[in-house]
Amino acid sequence: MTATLLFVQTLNGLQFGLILFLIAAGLTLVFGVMDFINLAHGVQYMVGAYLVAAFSVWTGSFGWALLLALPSALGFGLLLEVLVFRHLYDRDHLDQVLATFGVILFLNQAVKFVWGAAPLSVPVPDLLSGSVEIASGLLYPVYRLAIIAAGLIVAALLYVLVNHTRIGMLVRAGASNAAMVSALGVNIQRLFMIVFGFGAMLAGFAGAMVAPILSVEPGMGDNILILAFVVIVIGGIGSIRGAFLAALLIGLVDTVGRSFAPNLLRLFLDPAAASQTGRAIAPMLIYIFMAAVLFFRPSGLFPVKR
Amino acid sequence: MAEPLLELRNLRKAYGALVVTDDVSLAVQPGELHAIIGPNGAGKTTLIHQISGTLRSDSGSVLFAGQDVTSLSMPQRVGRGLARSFQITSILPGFSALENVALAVQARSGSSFRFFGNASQEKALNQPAMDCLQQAGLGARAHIPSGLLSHGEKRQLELAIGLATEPKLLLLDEPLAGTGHDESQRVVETLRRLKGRLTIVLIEHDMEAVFSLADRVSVLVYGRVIATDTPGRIRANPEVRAAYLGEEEMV
Amino acid sequence: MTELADTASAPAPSLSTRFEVVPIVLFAAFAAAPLFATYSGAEGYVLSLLTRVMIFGIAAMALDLILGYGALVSFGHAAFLGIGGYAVGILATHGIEDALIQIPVALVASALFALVTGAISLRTKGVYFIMITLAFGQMLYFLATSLAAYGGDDGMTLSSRSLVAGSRILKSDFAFYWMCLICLLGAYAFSRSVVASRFGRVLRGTRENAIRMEAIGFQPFRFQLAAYVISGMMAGLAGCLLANQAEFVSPAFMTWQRSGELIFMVVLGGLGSLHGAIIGAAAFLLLEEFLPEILHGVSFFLAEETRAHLAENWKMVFGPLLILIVLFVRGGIMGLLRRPRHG
Amino acid sequence: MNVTIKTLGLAAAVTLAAAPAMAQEKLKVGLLLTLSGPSAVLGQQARDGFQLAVKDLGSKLGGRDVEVIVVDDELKPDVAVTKVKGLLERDKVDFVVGPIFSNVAVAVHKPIVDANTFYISTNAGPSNLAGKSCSPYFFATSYQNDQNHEVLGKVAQDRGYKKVYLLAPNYQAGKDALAGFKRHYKGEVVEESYVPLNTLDFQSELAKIASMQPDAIFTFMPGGMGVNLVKQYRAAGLADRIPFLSAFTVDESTLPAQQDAAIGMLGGSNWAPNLDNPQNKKFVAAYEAAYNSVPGSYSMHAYDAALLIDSALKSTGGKMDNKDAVRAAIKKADFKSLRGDFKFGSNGFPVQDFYLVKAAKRSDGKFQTEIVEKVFDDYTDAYAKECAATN
Repeated sequence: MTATLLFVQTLNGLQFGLILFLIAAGLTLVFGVMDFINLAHGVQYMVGAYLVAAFSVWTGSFGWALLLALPSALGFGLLLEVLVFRHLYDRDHLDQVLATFGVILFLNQAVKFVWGAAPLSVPVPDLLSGSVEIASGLLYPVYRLAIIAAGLIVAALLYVLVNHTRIGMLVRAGASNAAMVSALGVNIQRLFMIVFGFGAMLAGFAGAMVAPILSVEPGMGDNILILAFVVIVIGGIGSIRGAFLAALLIGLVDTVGRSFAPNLLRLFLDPAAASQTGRAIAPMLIYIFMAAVLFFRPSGLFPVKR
Repeated sequence: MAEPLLELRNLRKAYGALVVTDDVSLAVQPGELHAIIGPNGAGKTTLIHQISGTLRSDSGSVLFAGQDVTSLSMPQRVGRGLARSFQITSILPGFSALENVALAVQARSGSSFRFFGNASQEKALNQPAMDCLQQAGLGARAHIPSGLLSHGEKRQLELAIGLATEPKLLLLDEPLAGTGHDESQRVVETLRRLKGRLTIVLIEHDMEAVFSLADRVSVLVYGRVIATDTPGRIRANPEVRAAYLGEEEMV
Repeated sequence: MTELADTASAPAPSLSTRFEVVPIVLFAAFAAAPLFATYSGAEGYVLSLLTRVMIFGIAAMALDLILGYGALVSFGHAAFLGIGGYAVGILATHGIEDALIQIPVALVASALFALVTGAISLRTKGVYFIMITLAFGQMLYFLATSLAAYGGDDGMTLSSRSLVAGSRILKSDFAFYWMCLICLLGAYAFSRSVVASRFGRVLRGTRENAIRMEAIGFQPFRFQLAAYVISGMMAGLAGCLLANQAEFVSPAFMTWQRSGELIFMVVLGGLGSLHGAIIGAAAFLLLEEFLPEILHGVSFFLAEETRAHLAENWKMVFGPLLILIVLFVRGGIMGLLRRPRHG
Repeated sequence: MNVTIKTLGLAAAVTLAAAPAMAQEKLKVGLLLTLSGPSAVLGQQARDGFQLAVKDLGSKLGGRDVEVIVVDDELKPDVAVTKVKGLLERDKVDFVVGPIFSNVAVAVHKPIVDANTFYISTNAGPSNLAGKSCSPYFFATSYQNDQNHEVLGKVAQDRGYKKVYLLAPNYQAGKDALAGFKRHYKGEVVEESYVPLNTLDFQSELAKIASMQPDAIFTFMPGGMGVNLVKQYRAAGLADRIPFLSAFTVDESTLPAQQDAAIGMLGGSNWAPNLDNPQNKKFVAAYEAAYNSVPGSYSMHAYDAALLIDSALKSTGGKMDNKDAVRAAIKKADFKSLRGDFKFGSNGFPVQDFYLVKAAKRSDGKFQTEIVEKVFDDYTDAYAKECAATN
């Protein structure tokens, strides 16, 4: 395997990791600040993708569709908050899991009801279609670079927002001690709504960004939800910094591990056995990685002090 | 003087730059009621955590009954007769008062890896538990779910649980905290009854109670023991008076 | 100890010998069902459905033992269904078809898996525990999909149900039904005993306040681990039965969704009530089976096409139903049953 | 609560079981298909195809009124087993038609044939059902799973590709697919790459493909995976440089999402919407009018299954009681298949022609696969000789 290939795979891992981060950021905040397990976070990602698909048919432009999809995703998140989630904050985690699972069942079926079971398509915007040549014969799609850029920009914005604004201060304080924040006379209900809506919008944004490269279909949020949970648990619940690092690590472990695990194993095993073992191990890698992290750091990489 | 039951040698605990207990050395004699007092933030609760094994010490050692127990976990120390109560009431609220105590008895009598037989019907557990409840003055409330007990009763229950572990030494972390006047009287009476029958280390803010109960008093200030002596001499100690100045009135 | 501990509202089991209506009615219904099944004229179907209910009842009860009584939320419990199922399937392909060998092998394998993964998982708490058990469940799932010799992702069909001491008695749906009922009763009686025993009391105490338990001299880890192993073995037994019920084993037995469903069964039935777990399993499976028809039935006033549409999209009703149950029925179905008595 | 629900359930069971007494003449067909989850679209195609045929036949099969009972297997084999037992014993169906997925097919095979009920697969054709575990009650109107892959292997061999890159999801069907491809392809396989099931992103494999520069790639990526792969393959600029051979990856169920990205990509099939015969033209037009989408082979197989049942019952005079007679009538396959030539082999699988197909955009803006050339004529699957059943 050449160095260029390794480089390309690293880019791929980075891109996958950043998408995971967009989803995980909202999840970890909602979890950290409100102590609320939101299984329905994955369907908000799906809803983002469906919204952009619907709007791009309507407007004929990905840019406009994205602009419309973001506030819609925000509005949708707030709607869910008012209808369902608000009534669950003071419940125990299991109640939250059960009720938000109900939301998943409903929405997965609802998008099928509205848009049909067949996957939908969103064309890559013309401006960002095509590829750049990284090395001779190795092309890399521009749109993927755009995803990486967008992910990094959002991460930077989040960093500023969380570390250098009043609301960010409240969020951080809320993650380590929610009771204290409400004792300060902050309208905790409104803070929750803001965090929630913001998280939903980020997930929707991630869904919208991947719509042109992945198929938009019912249930697309379910597997990514599990990965997002893996990310926030590795990172330490409530920690944006942890989520960022963990998302990139998971992205890299999954992408790079998948393509290089068989090659590595070939050093110890004969090729047939290596490829067979590699195949068996590849999908387990991220779970092995998570179990290992939790074994040494039972509260994740960046535990938030409680 | 007899060999001390509990001996602390140079215990230290720090959180980063904040040193909470520093070079604490102390000897508790068998049978005495040894009180540890000190202003807020002096490190009293941390010290109890270190003695009981809830917290690991950074350095120093804890000797109990002549043996080094520094590296033992809390349950292991309990097994050797070093029991504790908690400053913030720590009971099993869903269990009846009797069951709270019976569990402690169970910990001391036979294996708990028994999967058959109704534990709540075991006379061998319930009888001693009832005795402990009576000693703590809670006999009449044995079958009330402990979460429904009054605050003072919960403190008494903590004492009963501590007793049921058949300790050689009982560490009591502010047993009077948050109790009303009558309730605190009842707890003090219970302590007075227990005194002499087992060794007690008492951390307490209520100076009246401390000075009426204690055989000896150690004063902890900023993580250091500045004096250990009889209640009378401690009261007269100028250093102690200085440390408490403005903090609260010495009795 | 876990974040769930302080809010989990599972009541201590009733330790009096009070006459208990719910479990008696429940088991009487299971015992009477075969008669009804014969009468219905679709006995194989009715028995098969109820057998499934009982098998998942065992699995849900196993989970309830650690979840309801130990506040340990295992999100990988379907792995044990898989271990039980694969023990039957793999042994059967090698000619060992007797349940008297298969079940002990399944129990030992489940116990070993629980011992190793439990010892690692119990280092963590709360949500971290949920996720690490999920991780182990997923590892086993992917391992099963890579077992090409045993059907890989497609799974494998059993040539017949297990033998019992060389006899083909389980070939009859009735015999198999009774065997499952006996297993369910046995598991229920054993779990009741465990919960009330010295061991169970320590486990329940640990759920309420682990620090207090340490302060009176218990090491919670050992009890939680033992409970995890017991629970895993019970779920492994359910896996053996499930393989025999479907006469089929596949990795689909141990998807994370299946683990989630087990949690829902427990919560739906009411946390910390063993027969509640069985009732939760029954409610979940019967809703899954009949909700389409119920919807079709109650919408008789609509056009046939709309009714078919409604029945096909039954999950759009099932989802909100779950939400409503959580919002308005505290303590699951058992909470609903208990309410009148309390007041 | 439990008791109430159970009684309700049992009551429903009793009522439904009693139903045949009132309408004895109705023929009952159970459709077992995946109708929920990401793969629901395949099940819907099959359901719509079958129901369209029933409608075209005047709501009668073989002269008898017909009741079609549709159940969702949820793609869970153990759930499917229970549902099938419901169809067999509660609804007392005469035929079970379906399913889409092989793991479901394998799981429900035993209960259906044990109940001496005819089982007609409209898609899944796992090798053991074609070979060792074949049964006189099992017929397929589709194909054996390997056959579409064999088409591409033959094409790769005939076109003289020297180096081929193989890509499949890491599960049994994926492994079978690559094995099927290699049955006729004898050139070099530069890499056999397996990705986890439900992989979303193939960028890492595409990078490898680009660096290895094979003469062609062959892949099996059903459903959403196929949509992703095709779009990403196109975006990576590989589509114009390295031929894309695939099976179950570019078809009418995925083309609405792949759209332009898939144009020109090659697949193997036993049929395509533009296959030139009158019955097919009528079918495609009627399907598009009724469901507003282009039918895929899933609906074609289901449509044919209905025609098959119709023809068999016509031959027995609508009677089901003599199973041997029904079987003999089915074996004759006396109907005009949408794919033209059709007959059954000894194992109950079709002996039929296979084509190389290509994704194309029609003048009305919709996408479909179109026939490029016939690759196999009257082709029998590789497992038929292992079948011992006297079918």
